Amino acid sequence: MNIEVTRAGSALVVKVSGELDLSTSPVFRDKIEEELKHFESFRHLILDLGETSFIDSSGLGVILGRFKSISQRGGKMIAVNVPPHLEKLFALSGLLKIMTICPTAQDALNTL
Amino acid sequence: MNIEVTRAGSALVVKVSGELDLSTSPVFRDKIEEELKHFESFRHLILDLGETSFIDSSGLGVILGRFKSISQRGGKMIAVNVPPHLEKLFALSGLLKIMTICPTAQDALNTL
Amino acid sequence: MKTNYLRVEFPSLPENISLSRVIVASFAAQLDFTLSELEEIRVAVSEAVSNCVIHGYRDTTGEIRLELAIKDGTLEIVVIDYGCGIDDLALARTPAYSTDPERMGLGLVFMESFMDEMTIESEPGKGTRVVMKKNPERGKDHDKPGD
Amino acid sequence: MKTNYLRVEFPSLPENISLSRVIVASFAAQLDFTLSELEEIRVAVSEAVSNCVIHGYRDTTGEIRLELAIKDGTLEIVVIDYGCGIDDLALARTPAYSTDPERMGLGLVFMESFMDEMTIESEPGKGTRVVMKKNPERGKDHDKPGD
Ligand SMILES: Nc1ncnc2c1ncn2[C@@H]1O[C@H](COP(=O)(O)OP(=O)(O)O)[C@@H](O)[C@H]1O
Ligand SMILES: Nc1ncnc2c1ncn2[C@@H]1O[C@H](COP(=O)(O)OP(=O)(O)O)[C@@H](O)[C@H]1O
Repeated sequence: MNIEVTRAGSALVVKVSGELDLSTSPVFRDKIEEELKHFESFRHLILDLGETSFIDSSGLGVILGRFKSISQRGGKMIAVNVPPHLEKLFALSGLLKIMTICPTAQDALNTL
Repeated sequence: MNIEVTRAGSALVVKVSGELDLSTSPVFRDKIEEELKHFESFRHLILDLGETSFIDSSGLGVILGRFKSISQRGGKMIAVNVPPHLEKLFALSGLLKIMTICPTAQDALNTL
Repeated sequence: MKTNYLRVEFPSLPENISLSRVIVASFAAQLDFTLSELEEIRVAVSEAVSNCVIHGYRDTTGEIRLELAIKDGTLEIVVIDYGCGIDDLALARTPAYSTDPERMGLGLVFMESFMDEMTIESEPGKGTRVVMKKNPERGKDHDKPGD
Repeated sequence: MKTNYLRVEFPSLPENISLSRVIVASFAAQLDFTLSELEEIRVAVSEAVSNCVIHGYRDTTGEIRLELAIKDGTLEIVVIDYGCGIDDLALARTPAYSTDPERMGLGLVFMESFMDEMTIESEPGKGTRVVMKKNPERGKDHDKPGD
């Protein structure tokens, strides 16, 4: 797994490539928590899953955890470029009910 | 493995995609022998390895076998688009000594 | 009809979870599964093997055994650990139930949803054995060439 | 320094040769091999497993055992069959020697060339065991993150 972080106004844009499972999700969690700690100005998190090849319940767990961090700051978390097989997982897990999905990062930024 | 056969004058151009090993090489052998049997007009064989991801000694064996069939007809066999790791195998096996390598199928056709 | 098997043993290290997905997906590709079905199989295996790592062996490292078989066109996956076992199987299978507050309790739900059949046997202190089966949607009348 | 292992058993079917390459390449990727080294490993394993299928078990189907280990930064691959065995090991290792007129006699040569170490033990009627080792060129001081 590889994580690319960019900043767009009050939003942190996180692009995950590769697989998010038990072995890689701690890296994902720590990277985002570190950014949120250092930059108090971020309120929102945009999660770009366009290059994410795999997520299981361990990966969904750390995504849910970041949703909670962001909600505590009064921000929104939006997933973008979500491949169909991952959208199915999001639906099954109930994450779709609490998290917004947008086609692209630009669409997500427009809603903030 | 997938085999794509096209005809260019007196040459049969065979493009192999995927892996050529013990389990796939009989298909490769039979396909080429069948073409050679049906079309007496073919004298030469151009082997396009641009999409070939793997070859081992079983695969080299059937390539050598086709070289022999073609030589018996008085034709030439030329390998084209050979990736570096396959060229190393060709060198180690001695096949480079008897078989010609050209950059592209067009280059190969020009030498015939 | 094709028959094949693959038995694998490895230590319960997190980096072996992705390895187990690769192994199962490559084996399963010998049947005529769609890409979407292979994706479901990858998730199910990932959940079962992760459970051995996280719950079965917790802070220790033990051995995980993966038994794959193709029988009458059906893929069978058995995942075994010799770890702590499960006290209350019915409770464990409850959606969103987890003994770990950090986790979602969705592993067994995903395995059930993504496979045609899923059974668990467990003995506290002895370990856990999960059996999952799946048939390609495209039916049994479709065998791969070259066999 | 990372330590890991993977033990695999499967029947000597030709379609399992590509499976064994996938398994070994995924396991080996836990060390810092270059793509070119991984390619060499894939060829060496393919040769060893093909030999079990073609020579060890010939017209029968038997079991092949693949034992992979990472020890002190070195990849170790053991390929075992319980087939016919090899009468004359020195002769078998001669380049271009094959008991099968259709084959090139290059399998053992490739295994030797592509791996740092290669040893064979064989007992006629009992089977054959090939041990191969390879170290990443990029050296031992380079461990992967996330372990
Ligand atoms: N292999 C196992 N060994 C011991 N306990 C297990 C095992 N698999 C599952 N469990 C128990 O069942 C519960 C539910 O599992 P699961 O649905 O996969 O959710 P999660 O992994 O998120 O906890 C776990 O929290 C654990 O208590
Ligand atoms: N696993 C094995 N079981 C029995 N015989 C083997 C085995 N591996 C190799 N041999 C013998 O060694 C010879 C040389 O093997 P190799 O160099 O791989 O060439 P090839 O496979 O082309 O014959 C084989 O022809 C065979 O007689």
